[in-house]
Amino acid sequence: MGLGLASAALALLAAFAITSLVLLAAGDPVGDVWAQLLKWPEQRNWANIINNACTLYLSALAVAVGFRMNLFNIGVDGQYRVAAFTAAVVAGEAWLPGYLNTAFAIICAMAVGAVWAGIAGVLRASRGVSEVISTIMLNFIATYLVAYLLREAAVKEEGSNQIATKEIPEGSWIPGIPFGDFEIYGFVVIAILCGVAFWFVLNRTRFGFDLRATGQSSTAAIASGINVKRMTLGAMMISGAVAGLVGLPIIFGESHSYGSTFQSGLGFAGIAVALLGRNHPVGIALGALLFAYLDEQSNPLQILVGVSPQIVAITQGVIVLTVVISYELVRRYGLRLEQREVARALNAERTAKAEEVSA
Amino acid sequence: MSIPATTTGVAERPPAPQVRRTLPRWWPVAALFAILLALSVLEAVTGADDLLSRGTVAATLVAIVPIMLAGLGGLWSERAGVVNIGLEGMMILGTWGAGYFGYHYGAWAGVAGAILMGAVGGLVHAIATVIFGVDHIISGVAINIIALGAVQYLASLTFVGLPGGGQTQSPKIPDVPSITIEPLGDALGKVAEKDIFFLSELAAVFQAMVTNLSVLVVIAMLLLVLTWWVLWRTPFGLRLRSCGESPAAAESLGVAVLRYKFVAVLISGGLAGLAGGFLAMVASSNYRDGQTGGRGYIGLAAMIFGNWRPGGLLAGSSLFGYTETLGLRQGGDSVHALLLGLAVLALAAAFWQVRQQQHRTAVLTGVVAIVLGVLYFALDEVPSDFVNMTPYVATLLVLAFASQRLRMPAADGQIYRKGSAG
Amino acid sequence: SDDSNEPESGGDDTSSAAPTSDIKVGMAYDVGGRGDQSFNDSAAAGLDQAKEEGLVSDETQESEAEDGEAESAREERLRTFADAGYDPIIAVGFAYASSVGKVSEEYPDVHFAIIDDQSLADSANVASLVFAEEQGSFLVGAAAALKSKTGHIGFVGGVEVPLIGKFQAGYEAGAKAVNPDIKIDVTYLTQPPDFSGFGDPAKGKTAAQGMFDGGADVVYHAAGGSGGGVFEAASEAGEGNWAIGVDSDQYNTADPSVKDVILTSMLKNVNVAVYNYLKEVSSGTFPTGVNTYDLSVDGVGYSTSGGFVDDITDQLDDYKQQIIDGKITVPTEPAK
Amino acid sequence: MTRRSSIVSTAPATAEPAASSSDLAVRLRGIGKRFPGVIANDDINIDVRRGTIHAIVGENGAGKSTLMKILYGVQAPDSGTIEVNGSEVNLHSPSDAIKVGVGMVFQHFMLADNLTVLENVVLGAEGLHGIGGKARAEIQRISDAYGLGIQPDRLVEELGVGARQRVEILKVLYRGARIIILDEPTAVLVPQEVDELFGNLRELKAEGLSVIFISHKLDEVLSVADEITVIRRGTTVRTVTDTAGVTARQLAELMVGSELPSPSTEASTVTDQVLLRVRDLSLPSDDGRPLLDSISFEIHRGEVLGIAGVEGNGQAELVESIMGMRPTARGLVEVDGVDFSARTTRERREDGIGYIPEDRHRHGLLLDSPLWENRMLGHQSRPPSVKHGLIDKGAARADTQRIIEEYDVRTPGPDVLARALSGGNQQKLIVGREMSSDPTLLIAAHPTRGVDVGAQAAIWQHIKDARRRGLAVLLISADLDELIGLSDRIEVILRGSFVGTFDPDDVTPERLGSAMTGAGEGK
Ligand SMILES: Nc1ncnc2c1ncn2[C@@H]1O[C@H](COP(=O)(O)OP(=O)(O)OP(=O)(O)O)[C@@H](O)[C@H]1O
Ligand SMILES: Nc1ncnc2c1ncn2[C@@H]1O[C@H](COP(=O)(O)OP(=O)(O)OP(=O)(O)O)[C@@H](O)[C@H]1O
Ligand SMILES: [Mg+2]
Ligand SMILES: [Mg+2]
Repeated sequence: MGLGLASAALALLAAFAITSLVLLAAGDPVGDVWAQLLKWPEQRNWANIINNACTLYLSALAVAVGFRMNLFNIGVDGQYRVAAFTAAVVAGEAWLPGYLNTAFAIICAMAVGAVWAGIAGVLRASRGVSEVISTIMLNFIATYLVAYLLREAAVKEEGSNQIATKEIPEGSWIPGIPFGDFEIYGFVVIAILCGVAFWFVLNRTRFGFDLRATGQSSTAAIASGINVKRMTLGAMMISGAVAGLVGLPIIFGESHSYGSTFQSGLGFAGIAVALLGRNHPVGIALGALLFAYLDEQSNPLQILVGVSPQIVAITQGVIVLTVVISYELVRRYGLRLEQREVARALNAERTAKAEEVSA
Repeated sequence: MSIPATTTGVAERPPAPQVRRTLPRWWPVAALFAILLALSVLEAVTGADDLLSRGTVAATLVAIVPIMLAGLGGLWSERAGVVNIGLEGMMILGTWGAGYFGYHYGAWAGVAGAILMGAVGGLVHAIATVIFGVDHIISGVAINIIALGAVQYLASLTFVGLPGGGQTQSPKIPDVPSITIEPLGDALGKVAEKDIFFLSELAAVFQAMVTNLSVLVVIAMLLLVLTWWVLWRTPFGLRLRSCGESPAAAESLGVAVLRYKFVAVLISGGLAGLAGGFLAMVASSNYRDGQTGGRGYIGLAAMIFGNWRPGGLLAGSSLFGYTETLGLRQGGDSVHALLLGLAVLALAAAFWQVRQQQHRTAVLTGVVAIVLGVLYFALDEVPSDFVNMTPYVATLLVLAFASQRLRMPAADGQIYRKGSAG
Repeated sequence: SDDSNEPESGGDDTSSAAPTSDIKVGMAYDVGGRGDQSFNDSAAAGLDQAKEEGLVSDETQESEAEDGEAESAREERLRTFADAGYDPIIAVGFAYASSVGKVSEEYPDVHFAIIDDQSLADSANVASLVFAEEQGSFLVGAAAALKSKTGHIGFVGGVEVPLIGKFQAGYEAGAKAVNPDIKIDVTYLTQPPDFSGFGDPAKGKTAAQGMFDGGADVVYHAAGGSGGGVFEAASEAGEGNWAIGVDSDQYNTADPSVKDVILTSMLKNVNVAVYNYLKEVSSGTFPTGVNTYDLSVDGVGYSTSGGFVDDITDQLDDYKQQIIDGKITVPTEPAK
Repeated sequence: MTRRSSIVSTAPATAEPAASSSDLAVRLRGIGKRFPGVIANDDINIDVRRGTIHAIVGENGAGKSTLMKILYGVQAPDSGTIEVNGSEVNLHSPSDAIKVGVGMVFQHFMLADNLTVLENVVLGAEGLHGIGGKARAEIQRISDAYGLGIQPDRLVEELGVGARQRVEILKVLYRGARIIILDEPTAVLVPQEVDELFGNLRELKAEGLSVIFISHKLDEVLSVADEITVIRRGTTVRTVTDTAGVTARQLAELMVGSELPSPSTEASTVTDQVLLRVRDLSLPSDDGRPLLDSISFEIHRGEVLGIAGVEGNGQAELVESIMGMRPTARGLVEVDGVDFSARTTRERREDGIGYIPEDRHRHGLLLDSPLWENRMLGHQSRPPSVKHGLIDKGAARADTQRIIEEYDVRTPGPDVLARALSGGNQQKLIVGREMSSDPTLLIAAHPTRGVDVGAQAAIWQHIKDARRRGLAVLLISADLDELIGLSDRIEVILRGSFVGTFDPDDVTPERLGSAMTGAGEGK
């Protein structure tokens, strides 16, 4: 635990140093940049950070489900796109009243996400197609499919050049949670529940055990009676279902429709966050907050300091790398410590024996 | 991890004297001609005349190269056992390198700059995965993030204020030379215009190859051949591949596994960088933010599609480049025509599967064939979104039918630590 | 105004000339920002002109959007400007519509302008600067049809969004007005949320090549930075093939090697809109409501540089007058 | 050179120089090696004379492999010196070792499956004869000279274990090694192959090469070795120079450091109640040639049916088909009168089949999970570990502790990762796990492979005890003594069919061996 903290601290420090070096080399004002990045965020910014962390968290959770089973779901991007679009259309049509409508839309989104990911799952389970490749392809396909459907389903507001789905009736919005003078997405609660469920299912249920076992050794899993194909499909679909939630905080808490400027790229950010959080729900939460914090704090860099905010993308990537590297270094250091202790214990034993003999 | 000596298991089959049908060595050439013939027939039947025009072939060549070079990068690194999902990032670095060095020091400096920048990405990946033993996927993802941020940051530092430059683009880069063999091109052109079945199409294909062909395209193709030769015909290549198949065995025979992996990943980065450079210099004429458009991932897909082999990689990139080009050109018509071709192909596959006693798959394939056929006759033209989907759907379909024959290097993606032999 | 004042490319460095105004402008660009040789650049030119003429302070500040960013990022950008004392704040591009809507309510004393959107027409502190792209496109469509020998022309759209649909609709209407049987190829390079179609000359070139190979001899692009590829394709297609530029007079900005194929450009004078807006601001009134830039105010139009359309200007100007007079109503959405 | 007639022979401590060092191929002094938490080697002293076969024996985890890896430069020793041919050497990598003429065949094959034999052999030694025709000719020459029968252009994955073993030896010879280390080369070979191997070794010896040979099969060791060194807990306890004067039993006692219990032959417990009935079990392969061809047999309660066969003749497929791991298998599998043919692996396990897989790393364990989770593997649908789909960690740990105690698994506790256990201890855990659900049928594939004599006896005892309680056992083993000792009946499998039935009371390993290779006749 102590070593774990040490490795995290080491990583952040290294990322800090590397970023500073880059800034120095470029001749940008290092001090000003850090002053802006490390400035205590205002309440409004905190609200933004938590909101953005919420979507990142769900995305990373979706990725992590796959990772735990050795499945690399690169397709969260496409999955959340088709799912968010579905949710917006379903909720916008409002076939059901109030929160029933919300719940139904969420279920539809999860189902669509699951099915979309399930395509990759089926291909992997039945045809042995690498899910890395199939999900990348499905991302592109999702993009075009949703673009097409959006144009078909869109309503255009008078005078606007945006197109979006029909607005969701107000009774089906998910109300925000008061946060000082501001509000954060009510969906944060659902995200936290997802994290808890993730932990519980993986660590406390037989299904979770089967999933982890398959991830560790598919051959051992088969021999133990696990239907690996079904697990592959199942894990992929669960991952997709969680991915289906990613866009929903925005849909139900902010935009109330799906439009052409809907946030993209959350799936890829989720991969980084999942890796950063070591596929553990608490770690992922910290990672999501860190990424959201950096994004939020870097936004005004151009305006206030005159430095491209892209510098934090470098920082974020470097953090992912340094975290894993420092974890590895700390692990090796721990091993060496242990080794030295064994040696010492042995020597003590020997001298004790020698004394016994001479006595 | 120790490597169990036993051969039995679920995945591994016991030694069976395999009846390997040995195809003649020239089968790829024959296959190529068969495909060209099929496309000619399709042109004749459907009247979609852009399937094999000179323009299509020329644009396809340009579309193939970046994907192929990226895939070649993936091939080098994965053959040495290092998964390189960071190709996309290394390509991105390459686009900037081409833009910066190309603008300031000329076309060839741009090429060198692209390779160099890609290799820098490779260096980071090599340090992380080979020296520190970081998970390959993690490192690759991190590199993609870093590279994207880095070039956007670099662009804002280096291109803003230059004529035609800005946050998201470089000024125009000088061109690398192109080759045109005029008399031959003209002669072929005449044949191509005559509308003789198959012959005209063939002429168009060859005409595209001798007209205005960028030197970089030629270099890229040579790199493909060179890769094959180095990896499969030299001791260096054997050692490098052994690191991807069984690093423990390689180390037990005195191969400096980590060094080979390191070098392989560096080369991988350089090739990916060149792929990016090609995008900036040949496919277009300046660096642009977002120029790679996921081609690094697609290169990876093409490599897997190609069974981790140069020839297969070329086939995979061609499939991709071709369908992408069709979509952008007279997409609606061409892709519409392809539907018919696919329907016939699927039907044939279904019959073959029936003969192979695979009835369930046969039914599935048959349904696919019917759906495609119905679509062909129901639509006059394929809507643009679906046209754009074509390369991805095609890849997915082909993988679905061919992936069981794929075999990746046995130790691909595994972290190797020195002293793990035995 | 002071002619010795050099144009400023953003940044807050104190220029040699003393500021003649204390109006600090905040510019929030769309993806691509200053230097995209397209839409954002055009807006920047308007700002530069205003600065040059001392209408606004040299202390302007600029920032640009990122691809696929969160709504809150756009809002925060505007808030940062407002908090730092910039007023007015110009949002370049329709993507800012809802952010401007939200932030303008939070800062009722700060003035905003948004380009290409009029959904905030009722806001007390927002000016909407919109263009009749379809009208300008109508004219170049007519030009294309008049110049085409094959009766076959093309349109390359950058990203398939309604805004670009206006360009397409106008172009098609103009071409059909001249030649009802004309064949028009249409290709969009990408679909949202992939906005790379505005910055991928390689795709633009391939698409245009396809059209030229297929028999089209004039291709109009509304594809931002991808247009360079369209010009190259036209140039490679050889004598008698033309491309039509967009937004600014691209004959003046394109690479010299492709100048000769740029028949005309559809002018969308974002710079004029920005400049006019700032001029009014400097005179003490903050415009609000919808400011439409159409043919009647020369907010859109066509260019004549190169002299390639000299033989048809009469006909084009005739169409122009008919549109201004309301005799022709140009559709804003392409026919299905 | 003095011949001593007692096993109480020299321990080549530094005090007593065994032979003039010019006579020595290898001389190890005071070798020590620590791993985190383990002392693998501690003050090891060994002399290997030129032109001899020197065997090294010891319990699982005694440190034999580690020592050999040190001699081959894979791992660096923490202390001690190595002399090769009289001069001290510093080995930093296998290439250093190869340079001084040391070659090693590892306990686990070091072959790249997807490369050809030629490529595997020339790898790292391309400088000798290139990688093309000359190398091929040289391989052919060596293969012919030693009768290895190797085809250079086949993919290694197509080879059987015996052939792989020979490729490994060829790799060493190709490099011109004068000192050859063989780490448990016979574990996977049938008697005929072992004899062939020993023939090869004697030939090498005759040419003046030195062979270091590790094995758990002590009678093999006695038959082939000139000298034997026993290692216990990382230190050399004794070197026996007169192999005629020791018995396997005495060696075993040296290894474990105490008296061994004698394995008692037991009365048959076979009942007349059929427990497992297999009818016409067939398994097609991709190329049409059946992997299993209409196999039928029965096992009664209290009966052990042994299956003998050369590896790769369908044993693994038979086991996996009965376990339901082969979806394409056709035929009837009936347990206790209930048709199991349509059941999944999990259902078969739940309904009373215990399974000891032959490859524990691939099929038996989650190496990176703690032991208590490994206790659940294959039993995750049953108490005590899992109740109502939820994991009961406490119960799982408690039951793991029980197995640790009952089966003498040497581990600090149930929270240790499986990877940290030595092979023998991993095997004991698996046996304990599979016995703990009181199966009615146990399918045991090579239950004691690579396990030392002490642990072997314990595992046999557990199987015998269960048999007495009515357990039916399907036993697959390459160790013919084990088969004969444990089975009530032996079937020989050859190319996917049963080709002969033997009564263990009147069969010799040699007769079994010839039936297995198709040379002999079944009854
Ligand atoms: N790389 C390693 N890391 C940690 N511990 C190791 C490593 N290699 C061996 N050990 C430990 O060293 C000890 C000796 O192992 P070694 O493999 O040499 O035994 P062995 O005598 O060959 O046993 P076996 O008969 O099972 O092959 C064991 O306790 C093992 O756990
Ligand atoms: N990479 C490693 N990290 C930690 N321990 C290791 C490692 N590799 C091997 N070991 C140790 O080596 C020991 C045995 O390793 P080895 O692979 O030689 O034998 P095995 O296959 O487990 O057993 P056996 O040969 O008896 O069947 C294990 O106890 C384990 O602790
Ligand atoms: Mg060993
Ligand atoms: Mg061992």
